[in-house]
Amino acid sequence: MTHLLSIVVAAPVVAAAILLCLPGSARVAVRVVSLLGATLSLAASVAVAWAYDRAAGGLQLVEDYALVPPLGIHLRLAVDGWGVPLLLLTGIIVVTGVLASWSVAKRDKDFFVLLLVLVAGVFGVFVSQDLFVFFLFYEIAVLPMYLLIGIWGASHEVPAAGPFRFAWRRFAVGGKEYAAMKLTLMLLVGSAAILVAMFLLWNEAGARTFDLAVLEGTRFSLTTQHVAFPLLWLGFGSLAGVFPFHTWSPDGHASAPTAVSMLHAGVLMKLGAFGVMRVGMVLLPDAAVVWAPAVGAVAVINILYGALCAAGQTDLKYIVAYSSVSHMGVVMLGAATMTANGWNGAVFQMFAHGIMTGLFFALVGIVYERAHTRTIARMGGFAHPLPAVAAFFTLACLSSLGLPGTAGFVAEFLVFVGAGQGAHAWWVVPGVLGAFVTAVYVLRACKTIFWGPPPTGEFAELADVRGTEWGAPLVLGASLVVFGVWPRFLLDYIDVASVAFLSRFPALP
Amino acid sequence: MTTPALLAVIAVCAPAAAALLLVLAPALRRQGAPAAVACIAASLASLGAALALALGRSPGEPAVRHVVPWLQAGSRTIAEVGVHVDGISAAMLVVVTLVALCVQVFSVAYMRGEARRGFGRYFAYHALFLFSMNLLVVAPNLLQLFVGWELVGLASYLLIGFYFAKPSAARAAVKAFWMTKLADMGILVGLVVLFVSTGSFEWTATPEPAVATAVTLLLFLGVMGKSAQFPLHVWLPDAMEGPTPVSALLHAATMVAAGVFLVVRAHPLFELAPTTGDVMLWVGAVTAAFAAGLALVQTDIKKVLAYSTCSQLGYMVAALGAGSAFAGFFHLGTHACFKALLFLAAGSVIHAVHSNELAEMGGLRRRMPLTAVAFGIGVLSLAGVPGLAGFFSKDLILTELEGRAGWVPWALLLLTAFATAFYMGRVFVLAFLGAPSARAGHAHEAGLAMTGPLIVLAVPSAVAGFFGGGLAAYVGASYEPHFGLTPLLASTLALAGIVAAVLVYGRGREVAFADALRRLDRAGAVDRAWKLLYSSALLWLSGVLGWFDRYVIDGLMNATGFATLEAGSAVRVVQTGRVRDYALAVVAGAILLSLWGVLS
Amino acid sequence: MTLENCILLATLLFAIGVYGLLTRRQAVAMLLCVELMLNASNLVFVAFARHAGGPGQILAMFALAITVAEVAVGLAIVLLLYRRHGHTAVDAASEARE
Amino acid sequence: MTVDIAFWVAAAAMVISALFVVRSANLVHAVLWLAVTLLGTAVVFALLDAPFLAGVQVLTYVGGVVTLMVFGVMLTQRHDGSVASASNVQSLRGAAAAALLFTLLLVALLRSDLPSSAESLAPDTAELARTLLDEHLIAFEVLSLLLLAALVGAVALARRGDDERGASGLPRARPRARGEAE
Repeated sequence: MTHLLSIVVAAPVVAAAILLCLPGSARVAVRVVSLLGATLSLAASVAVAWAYDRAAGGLQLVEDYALVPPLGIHLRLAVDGWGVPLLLLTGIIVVTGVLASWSVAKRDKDFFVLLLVLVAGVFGVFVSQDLFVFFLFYEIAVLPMYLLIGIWGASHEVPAAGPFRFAWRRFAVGGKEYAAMKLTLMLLVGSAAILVAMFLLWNEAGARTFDLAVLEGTRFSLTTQHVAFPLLWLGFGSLAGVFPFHTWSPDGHASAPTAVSMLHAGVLMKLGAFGVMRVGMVLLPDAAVVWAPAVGAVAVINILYGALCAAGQTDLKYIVAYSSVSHMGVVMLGAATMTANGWNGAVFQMFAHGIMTGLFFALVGIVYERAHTRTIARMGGFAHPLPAVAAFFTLACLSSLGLPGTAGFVAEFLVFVGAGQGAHAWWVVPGVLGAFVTAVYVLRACKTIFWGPPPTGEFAELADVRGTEWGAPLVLGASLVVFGVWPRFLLDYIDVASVAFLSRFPALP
Repeated sequence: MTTPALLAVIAVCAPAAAALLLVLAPALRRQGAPAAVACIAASLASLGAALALALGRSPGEPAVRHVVPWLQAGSRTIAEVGVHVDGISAAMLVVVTLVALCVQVFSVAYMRGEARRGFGRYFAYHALFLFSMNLLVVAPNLLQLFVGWELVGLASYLLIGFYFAKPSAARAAVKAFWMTKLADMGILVGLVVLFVSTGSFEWTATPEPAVATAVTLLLFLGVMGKSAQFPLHVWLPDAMEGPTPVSALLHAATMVAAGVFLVVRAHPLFELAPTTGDVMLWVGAVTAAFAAGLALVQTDIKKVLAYSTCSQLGYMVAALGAGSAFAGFFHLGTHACFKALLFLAAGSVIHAVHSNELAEMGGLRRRMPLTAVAFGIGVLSLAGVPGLAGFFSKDLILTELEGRAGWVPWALLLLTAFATAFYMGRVFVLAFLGAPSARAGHAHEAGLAMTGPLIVLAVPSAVAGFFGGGLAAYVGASYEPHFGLTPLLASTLALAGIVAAVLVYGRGREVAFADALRRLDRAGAVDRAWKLLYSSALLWLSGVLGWFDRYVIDGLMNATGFATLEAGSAVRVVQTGRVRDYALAVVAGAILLSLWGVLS
Repeated sequence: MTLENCILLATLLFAIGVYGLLTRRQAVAMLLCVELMLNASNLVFVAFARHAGGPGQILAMFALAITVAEVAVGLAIVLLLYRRHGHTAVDAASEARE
Repeated sequence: MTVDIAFWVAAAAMVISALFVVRSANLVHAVLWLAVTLLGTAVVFALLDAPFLAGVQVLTYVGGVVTLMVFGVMLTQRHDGSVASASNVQSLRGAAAAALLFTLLLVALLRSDLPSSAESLAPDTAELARTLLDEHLIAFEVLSLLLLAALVGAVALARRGDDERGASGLPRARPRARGEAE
């Protein structure tokens, strides 16, 4: 029995605990400890990937600690084929996120403590095999976000308009507190739905256990499945940005500080999709098959709607945030196909989009720190002073629009193939159309920001990437290319789980 | 791995290594010169490998294949990557690497004025392009071709936008990417359809006829984008914002011909779909005629060549539509040589006079005799003057079209042949004959780095046509030049076109219908239509949806929050804050509960 | 000493407690009345445990412990109230509103 | 028979003392009357075969709670010794509510078919201890947490006013709530 998974989850917690003991004035020590904790998690994740036997599949590296025996709650850690790439993703994003937050000035110790706690929650979700603990970690991952955005975020004006402008009387729409509150509330409403569904399953399984393996062994009644699945879909889906519960994402991501945006769009949204697939679809196969058309149709809306909304934005962070909504639609589309290729593509897209959007937000952070604006119309010619930023931004754009050779292509292509093989082949067309609209808005943004005559005036003396800022672009950019050129490394992990889970769907190929 | 496979791998990987080196070693790249050395060395290696590969093959030899699984999940292989060497890919590889090497050597001189950083960046892009193009050429299946296809698109985007400080260049780069990406959606969907119906992306896949029609139509959509077919051609003239050598390599000789190459490659599939063939025939013919018409009135030398490229690609597509893959492929090869030659010669001129405008040139034949001769060979070859390369391939196409679709495409292309000769004659007259303009007076021939490639390319542009039979045997087709009515008509028209151009423009006149064409060009109806679609449909929709999301969807969420807060305020009245009231409420609750218990 | 008698006694005590709770003004007095009511409920628990079995005594024990906690916090609040207002008449205090 | 007599005596004492608790004007007296009621309860517990609970009742209630109450009363009485008089303004409403509740419960009691067992079903102390620490362990632990929280809370609340008091130890004329300042 190894303790690798414990290390993955505990390293950020321990680092956070050490941080609490450090004086707030020890600025370098705070950062170094955070970085060490994050790096240890990443290293352990890599070790997990190394130790996981891809041929055997199933749950591996199991650790089991009884938490509350009377209720059958165990801290049961194990990793399956889907978990490995997501652990790697989280590790990569965390390390680069810490590096990208090097310049946080305000209450930096608290910032890093919350960041690490959040990360521990994310890791926990991916490795817990007990639904209750899964949910517990899920909440741990969601809640620090409120403080992180509320304290360290940025506000902006949203003029009152539209049929619901009376609501502006009550709260300052666009403010960071507003964004934090909206994000937290919407996700908590989702959590409530999840909780209901969870206890429904617990009750019907009757084994007084939340163990996912046991629940998987239970064939729930159709009624239960049909009640629980939509609850789980919308509950987890609200975190995955499923239309129309995506509106926390643009405001939240736009308000959040760089590392938080990276983590949230890069990793937390994946928790939602992972939950829909791992808990919703795998535990409730009969309902999943019936609901798949709805899931897929909404995913298609997500893809096109998100992409079109992104094309209409003027704020750089909003563009990236809406692109996340669009790309998470690809994940959900892959999930809805109920095919091995589609599911592989969905999980691969979680990874690819996580890295890609992490890179985007890191670069936006770098640009914002220098130019103090995120309005793309005010920028122009930034490739002259910021060639490295321009290069990496272009790379992220290319992955975003699914250029072969980047991870984004592999993911989208697998999803499209899966959709073609699935019951609703027409999903391919809007999916591909979404990729085109993505090309339109990312390249336009890229052109507006970076191309054109050299900037003058306030932007003339911008400094290129330096010091620890190199961390995020280098690591994330390299990951995009490496996994795009060599997708097999991840696909082998993902596939073994997809195939095993799909075997629970007897009526399907 | 067999020797041919190894050679092909070298041809692909040498530029890849150069590109990787230049990306990973920014210090090297920023110095400029080492980047050019690395890039050209890689191209030399590629050319060497390609030549060894092509010469080492005897005609009719079976294809050599070496693949490794790429997109593999568990035990299921979705797609492989590797090399597929047969006559077509070997010949194409030679053409691509030869032109690329010439263009790169030419670029060393042409781009000398560039800052070091830019110089290095330029050659890094070139290495990336050559890698992508070779990857595309040796693709063992449709998916790898698509990968290369998209990557050459990327290289094209980067190279068109090379002068990114110029807003027009930036716009042109993005436009090129968008237009080709729009078309590539067809390929992507086609790939999915093909895979779903046959389970592979192989060249030999044989789906049912209906599926084959769908797949080929979708693939052809992509071809229309990449090979600039009407109405998706609008990006190509704009792409001339890139450096001239780039236009020669990507937007004349190789990249834009990738669409034609795709159809040649996937010929077995296209043979299953006669409907697609008809569509291609018409699209090709219309493109050829339309672009030739617009080429007549361009004042920018590169724009003339760009529309000419469009037009010639139309020839190739029409040939493919007529079912003659070899005719298309043959014209692809000859066109690559003479169009690259024309562009490089034009580049040489532009380098000398610092302008693209034909009006700024004139009388250059004295100051730049070598360039004039090279350009002249290109003009004659393109016009299809008997004996030169263009003559053979163009006549083959026209012969293939005889009797097709009521002779209309044939007639259109014949007319285009005349127009081609006429507009190329016009360019030659305006640039090289007559009296020199103010700028042209100081022009002079550049060094060997620029003239060398011109000489190298002029040779095949002149004589390649005589190897048509050999090429046909090499790729496993049959070709026998015959001299019937069509070649006679075509060569007569070609000569007539040139003579007419000399007669008209040599005397400083203008043809009567030029005004009409110029108006058509200015109106840019197709371009306008796309712009309208972009700004009025896409941007409008995105603006509306953005508003809708912010104020309706999100507004609903805000309204929910608002309602909750208001309800809270309303209910708050009962909270008096006095303990006794709360106690009374508790007791009242207890009474109600027990009442319920008693009554039930 | 039947179950009925015990419950009757408990009910009576509870009603007296309710009466006191609603009539007394000082916070401490109200606490005393709450004690009375809790005590009455404990009586019911124990009586049921005697006559019908079940975990009545355990519940009574828990109730006892909770009562102690309640008294501690309650008295602390009373003390605070006194320091703020100089008296412990609850009607005058309405801070719970905000 | 003896048991019955003991019960009725205890019951009568409890009711009477309870009435004094709610009616007595002097708070100290009221607390002492409460002690009598609680002691009566202890007796009834003992009669109901719950000797352990009877002991606990005496120890915690009579010994602990009542003492605490006395302290509380003494700490909050005015220094001049006068007693804040209990107002009977709302006694009618209180009496009505109490009577209504009592009647309802009485009706419920009369209509119920209550079990009655001749021999005791109450657990002995050993059994009680085992159930408490086995079956109800979580509740027990949670309860201990609650007690801790109450302890901390009580200390925090009681100390809160310290810094607001004037030098004399008497409350200021118009004390300001700390919460308002923040």
